[in-house]
Amino acid sequence: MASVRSLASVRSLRSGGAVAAALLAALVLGGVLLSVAGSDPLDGYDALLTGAFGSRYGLGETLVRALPLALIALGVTPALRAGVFTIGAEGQLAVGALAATATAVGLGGGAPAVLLLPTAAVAGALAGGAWAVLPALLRVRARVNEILSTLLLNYVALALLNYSLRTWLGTSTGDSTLQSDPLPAPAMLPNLLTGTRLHWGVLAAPLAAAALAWWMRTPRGLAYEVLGANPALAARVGVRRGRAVAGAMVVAGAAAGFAGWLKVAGVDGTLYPSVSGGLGFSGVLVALLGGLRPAGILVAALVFGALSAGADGLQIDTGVPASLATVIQGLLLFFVAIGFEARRRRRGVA
Amino acid sequence: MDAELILAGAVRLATPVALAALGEAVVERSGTINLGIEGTMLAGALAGAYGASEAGWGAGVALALGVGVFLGLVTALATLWGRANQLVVGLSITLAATGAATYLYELWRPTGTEAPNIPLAPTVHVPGLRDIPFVGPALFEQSVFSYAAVVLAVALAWSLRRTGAGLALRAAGDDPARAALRGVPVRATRTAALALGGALAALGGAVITVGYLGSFDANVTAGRGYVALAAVIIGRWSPWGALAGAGVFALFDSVAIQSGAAMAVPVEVLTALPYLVTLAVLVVVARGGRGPRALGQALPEDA
Amino acid sequence: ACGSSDEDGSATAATAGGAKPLSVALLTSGLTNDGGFNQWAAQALQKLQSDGRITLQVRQQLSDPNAAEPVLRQFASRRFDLIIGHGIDLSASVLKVAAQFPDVHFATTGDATLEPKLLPNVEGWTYDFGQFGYVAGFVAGTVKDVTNVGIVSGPDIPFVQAGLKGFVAGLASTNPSATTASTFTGEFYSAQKEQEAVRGLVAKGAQLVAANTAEGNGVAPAAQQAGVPTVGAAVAGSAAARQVNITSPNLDFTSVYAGYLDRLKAGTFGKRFETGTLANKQIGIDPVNTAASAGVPADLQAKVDELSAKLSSGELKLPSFS
Amino acid sequence: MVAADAVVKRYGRTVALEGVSFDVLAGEVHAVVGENGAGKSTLARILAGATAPDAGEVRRAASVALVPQTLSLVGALTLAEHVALGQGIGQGIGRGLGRGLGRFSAGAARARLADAAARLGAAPPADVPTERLSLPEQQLGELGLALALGARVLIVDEPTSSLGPAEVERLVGALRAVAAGGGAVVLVTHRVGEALGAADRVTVLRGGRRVHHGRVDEFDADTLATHMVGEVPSPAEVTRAAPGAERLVADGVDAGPLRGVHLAARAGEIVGVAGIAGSGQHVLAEVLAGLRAPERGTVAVDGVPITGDPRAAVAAGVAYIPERRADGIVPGLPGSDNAILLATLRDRSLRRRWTGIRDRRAERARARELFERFDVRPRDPALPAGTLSGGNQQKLLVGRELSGTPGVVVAHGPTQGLDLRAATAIRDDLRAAAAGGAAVVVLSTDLDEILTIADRVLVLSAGRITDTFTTDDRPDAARLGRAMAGHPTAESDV
Ligand SMILES: Nc1ncnc2c1ncn2[C@@H]1O[C@H](COP(=O)(O)OP(=O)(O)OP(=O)(O)O)[C@@H](O)[C@H]1O
Ligand SMILES: Nc1ncnc2c1ncn2[C@@H]1O[C@H](COP(=O)(O)OP(=O)(O)OP(=O)(O)O)[C@@H](O)[C@H]1O
Ligand SMILES: [Mg+2]
Ligand SMILES: [Mg+2]
Repeated sequence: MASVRSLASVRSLRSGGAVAAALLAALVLGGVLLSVAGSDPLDGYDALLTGAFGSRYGLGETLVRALPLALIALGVTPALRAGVFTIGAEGQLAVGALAATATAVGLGGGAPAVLLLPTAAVAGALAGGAWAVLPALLRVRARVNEILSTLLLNYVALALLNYSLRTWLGTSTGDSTLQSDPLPAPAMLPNLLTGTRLHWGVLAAPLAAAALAWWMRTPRGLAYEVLGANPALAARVGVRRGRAVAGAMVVAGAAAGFAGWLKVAGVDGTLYPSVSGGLGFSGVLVALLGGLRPAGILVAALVFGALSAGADGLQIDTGVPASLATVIQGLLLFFVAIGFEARRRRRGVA
Repeated sequence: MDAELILAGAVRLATPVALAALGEAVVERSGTINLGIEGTMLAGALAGAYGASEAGWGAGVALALGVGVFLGLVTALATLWGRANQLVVGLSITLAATGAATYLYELWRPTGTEAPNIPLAPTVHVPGLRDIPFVGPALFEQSVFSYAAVVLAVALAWSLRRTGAGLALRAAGDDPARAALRGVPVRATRTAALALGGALAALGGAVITVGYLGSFDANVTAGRGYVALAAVIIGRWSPWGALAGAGVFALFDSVAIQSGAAMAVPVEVLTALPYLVTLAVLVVVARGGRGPRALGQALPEDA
Repeated sequence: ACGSSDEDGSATAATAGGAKPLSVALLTSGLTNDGGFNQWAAQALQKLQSDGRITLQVRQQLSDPNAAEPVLRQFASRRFDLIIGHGIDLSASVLKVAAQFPDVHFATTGDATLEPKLLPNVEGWTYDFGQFGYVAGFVAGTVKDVTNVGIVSGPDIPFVQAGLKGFVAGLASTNPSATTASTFTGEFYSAQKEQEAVRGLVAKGAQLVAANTAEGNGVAPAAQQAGVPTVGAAVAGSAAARQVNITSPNLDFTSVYAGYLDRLKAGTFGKRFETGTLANKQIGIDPVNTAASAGVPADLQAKVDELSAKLSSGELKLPSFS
Repeated sequence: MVAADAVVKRYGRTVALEGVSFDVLAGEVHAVVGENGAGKSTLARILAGATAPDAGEVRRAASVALVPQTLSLVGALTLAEHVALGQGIGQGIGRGLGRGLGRFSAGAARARLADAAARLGAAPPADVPTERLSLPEQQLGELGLALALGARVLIVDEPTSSLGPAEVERLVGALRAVAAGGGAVVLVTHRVGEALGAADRVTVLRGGRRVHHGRVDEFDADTLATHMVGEVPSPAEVTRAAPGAERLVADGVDAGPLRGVHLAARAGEIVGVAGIAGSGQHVLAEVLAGLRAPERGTVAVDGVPITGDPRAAVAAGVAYIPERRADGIVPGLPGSDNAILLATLRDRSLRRRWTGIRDRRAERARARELFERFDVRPRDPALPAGTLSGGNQQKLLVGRELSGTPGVVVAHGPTQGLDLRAATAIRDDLRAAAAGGAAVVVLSTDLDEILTIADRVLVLSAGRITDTFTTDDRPDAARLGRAMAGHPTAESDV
């Protein structure tokens, strides 16, 4: 699995005929499923689009769901470019959310927002980054495959989250299901668009994208690219492989942990055991579909966010079961993956 | 805690994962990573349940194998002919298959109907030997699928070393461009591997429903496909290693279940332990050995 | 505007069957064909729908608040007449969304801690976990020659513990000398782990296995293979359960939902908390299957009926198990 | 036995072959020569059927096997397994599948290999994964495999570029044996002497056209060279300063096969390290470049230790030209990024002042300059480095390493695969680096190269320095060859 070079082969996300064709194929297949389920495919897709963009609420929902995906994807990009396939975002987001919640709840409602917001954010990022330190060390010092170590630690993180919610961080209101106390109001990110869940934290995505764009244009960005493609050469030109790999992994972890804080302080308001809920894995997909480039990643995150928000609309307007919406999401992803590749090859990028 | 019980339970818990891992080992030896095995297992679990309830456990197994081959071929079509990213395609297959399994089960058994009657595949009892202390029940009183997994491991290990197909497979996974220069039909080889891998993953799923449970719900696989992926790596891409890797996880699961409330540690520690121990195992085995060189890479243009 | 004569009129009309049916959304944490908790709710509502009293939309597998909250919000923004979050893992989400939509009506289930958190537009429901477990334990204690009972539970959380304590008390009431062995699988849905847990309990001498909280579908098949009967397994959940399960308490939501509809019509919906018990017939007991085991006494159905009557009438009072 | 008729091959705007006709007859060795990028490898691939021509026709009267410039052995398989692999497939899908599922006979495969080896006169190990074989073993293995699989025509693309004299001789002998046995050989090479010594006929390519062809006796070395590259440049006159202080010192190095190696190179001096394949050159080169930590011993540049510390080595101005070109470039990145990688990472003048962003214009300008100076063709720094011909990749790599003012140069086979003009140019560059005060170490299996360039020659044999010769007592090639093979002449001072 040493090679993730092929990953970079999925390039940018500008529109193209192949992508359109892929979308069409997915839509036709999904349409067949919709009619089998007894609803008009056109109504179904209308509902999907309306759910994602048709209302202020839908738009806010699309953006709010794209946000953690974008952050995770942007954060993991340097690692993927360096050929380090870390898929620990799921667990890193969980511990980030855990640390952020513990900080916010621990400081309590008496503290002002100017204190609560940054401390919780930093706690989340630090915890996410810290969760990446062990796999980073193992990879650098003991050559332990990072795909596996990060994957395994995801499960450990979830166990830790469950344990914390069952014990020291559990709600004091006596709820039977696992959850924390609600975050104090000043620890919550203010709403950006009334009538939606969109909050000010959404600005983190374009900022992070800009930071990534800058980084990729620095010599360091090139060094990581060389590291991913030819580690021997990277060593030769003085790139400190261990540091670069560990650094990238920790940055990816910090981004995921930060996304965990955004999730709790922006949307959930309470820490649940399901806080990551597959976001970590989807985030890596978003990075790949975005071609490991900032703009592509933002677009891919929006596509994912829209699909997820739209699926709700699809269910509610047409009565199509949630499971079918999942199938259609899978089909879209499948065909989009093929479409991007076809387009890339037509443009003759090596 | 009862060692005999834990061992026998570990074999049962390991069997579905082991079958999926055997298939995935072959797939990865040919140079592809298939993240779709989680979804394929669930599809196999449903297909197995459906076939078995309609026409007996054999039909269930056959139907599951068919579904697995189909999903394997779809993956091959997208990644080898469409050259789409393997990881994205795999996860999309898992997503779609998970949704489809839930949806189809609901069509089959709408709310308010009773659960289907799913006949179980037989358990093999070897009289006499099963009474051997500790290992008796683990080795000589298991579902036919457990024995099938061992037979498969033997067959796959032998084929990989000793048949032309095995050579072609290893060549395709190690260096597809050069393998193509040497006349290996790389795409066809990888496609065949994916079809076999899909079949075995689906079989692993069917084992859960048709081998043990006699029922289906959308959570029966519960992430076992990902455990199979881990087992392949722990097993250093060898069929025997895949069995062993599956066994490691199953053993801890079994210990956790059997110790139940008896242990003084929080349940989460038991949940996390197999993963931590696997990590420790990885640290020990990380040095030496290597995976297929071309694993996960896109097919070169001239192969 | 509540209680104006107009509305009274329409309520009367509705009872007569002439009014527009109410729109109801049901969100469940599991699948509604699970043979248990979720299926019972869906079936009760489907009955109301076929009676023409409501139109129903169902959303399943929403135990994750991340998934549930947007769905709740969408139903609320579309002004559904009643939105039911069915399952303890949905209650926090319901309360949160309900606070943002004060003019939409919600209902949810939970445990006793739910009551003080209810809002003017939210009603809550729970059931007597201890009584539920007690009935199952009582039945287990009547089976002849059973000295050791195994109990399989899901996650180790308070309401599951309450059911477990109820079970032990019920068992002691009919078989004081019986011992118990208990295992938690740690998850609600993990059939294969339940199976292994059953095998372990049987290997350690359990002659009967109880499925605490009636969730998983792994208990009955394993018990069947091991040759022991079960109590409390969801009978609709697997074919094996129909054969080896002696009986199981169940939940009947018909009167719960009828109550919601009545209060909505009457404009009195809100902030009400109800507990399902045998007395209000929201807890029921499956018919006894005497074929499940040779040790089932022939008169078990009569004994169960008698217990049910005593608990319903209050003649038998149980301590609090939570 | 194989003939091509007016074949054309284009890669984008590059025309690799422009109407080339070619034929090879039974019993002959046919050399194909030409400068880097002339189209030799492309012709070889087209003859073998590995690449389809855009126009023109290829006729094959016998089974053809290609031994490509970058070898085609699958590292994980043994030679015997390669034989089985070749037999199991390539015989039609149906039969191939039948055989594929059956057990293959390792014994039979070994026997065929042994038979081929007898015809070649060399027997590389048949049961070791080929990635563990040395380069010459792999090269012979490829030939043996081709024969074992029944090929009558062998097309070998630059098989000798990294071999020592003894190995070249053995390989040429093997090729002649194949031709003598009724087969045919197409030998792609840069070495004029080799082409004239081994071949019956020669075809010269230049810029994708056949500029000359005929029997070897129509040529002498000079005319052939002129046909290949036009006027052969004579080595530039470089004023050499007398060697200065010791700049690179390796002391008591034990590493892998190396035992107690002591090597010191002075400013302005070119030290040659001659050794046959397997003598430990590769490890030595890596140790000298700070890339590999020796088990014992130290390496220092100007007294600053760089032992096993690539960063310190870069900082100390160590330039490194690795043996395998693939270790030195990133094929997917543009030539420009590859060409000025070191500068991009280290030189602040290539960054924007405040943002630290790379200044693409400055970079491109510098890359173009380097392409010009080191004659990298085509002159398009935007092309991915992987699409350049082998020789031009080498020029790119050498150019990058020498374009600064290195204090130490470690060059392992720096001119392998290069045409005369380019090889001469690179030797000039190495001399210029020395004249600029660098200590230069050239490691090579190519005796001619060592003797042409080095002021002082060390012989590495089985991990030890067994012999040293200074400029004053320039040895004859025979004596040096014996020393490399492990038989130093008795009177030489060790
Ligand atoms: N796959 C390819 N894509 C683009 N251009 C190519 C490709 N292969 C070869 N070329 C170009 O075709 C031309 C001929 O290349 P070829 O490899 O045949 O040269 P060569 O004579 O073998 O040179 P060398 O001696 O350096 O190996 C070169 O300009 C090269 O850049
Ligand atoms: N770390 C090591 N320990 C033991 N032996 C080693 C080690 N590294 C290399 N060798 C062996 O030492 C021998 C010389 O290796 P090296 O690659 O340096 O030789 P070389 O002269 O460059 O030959 P070639 O041209 O074949 O690469 C080889 O047989 C190699 O397998
Ligand atoms: Mg060439
Ligand atoms: Mg070497």
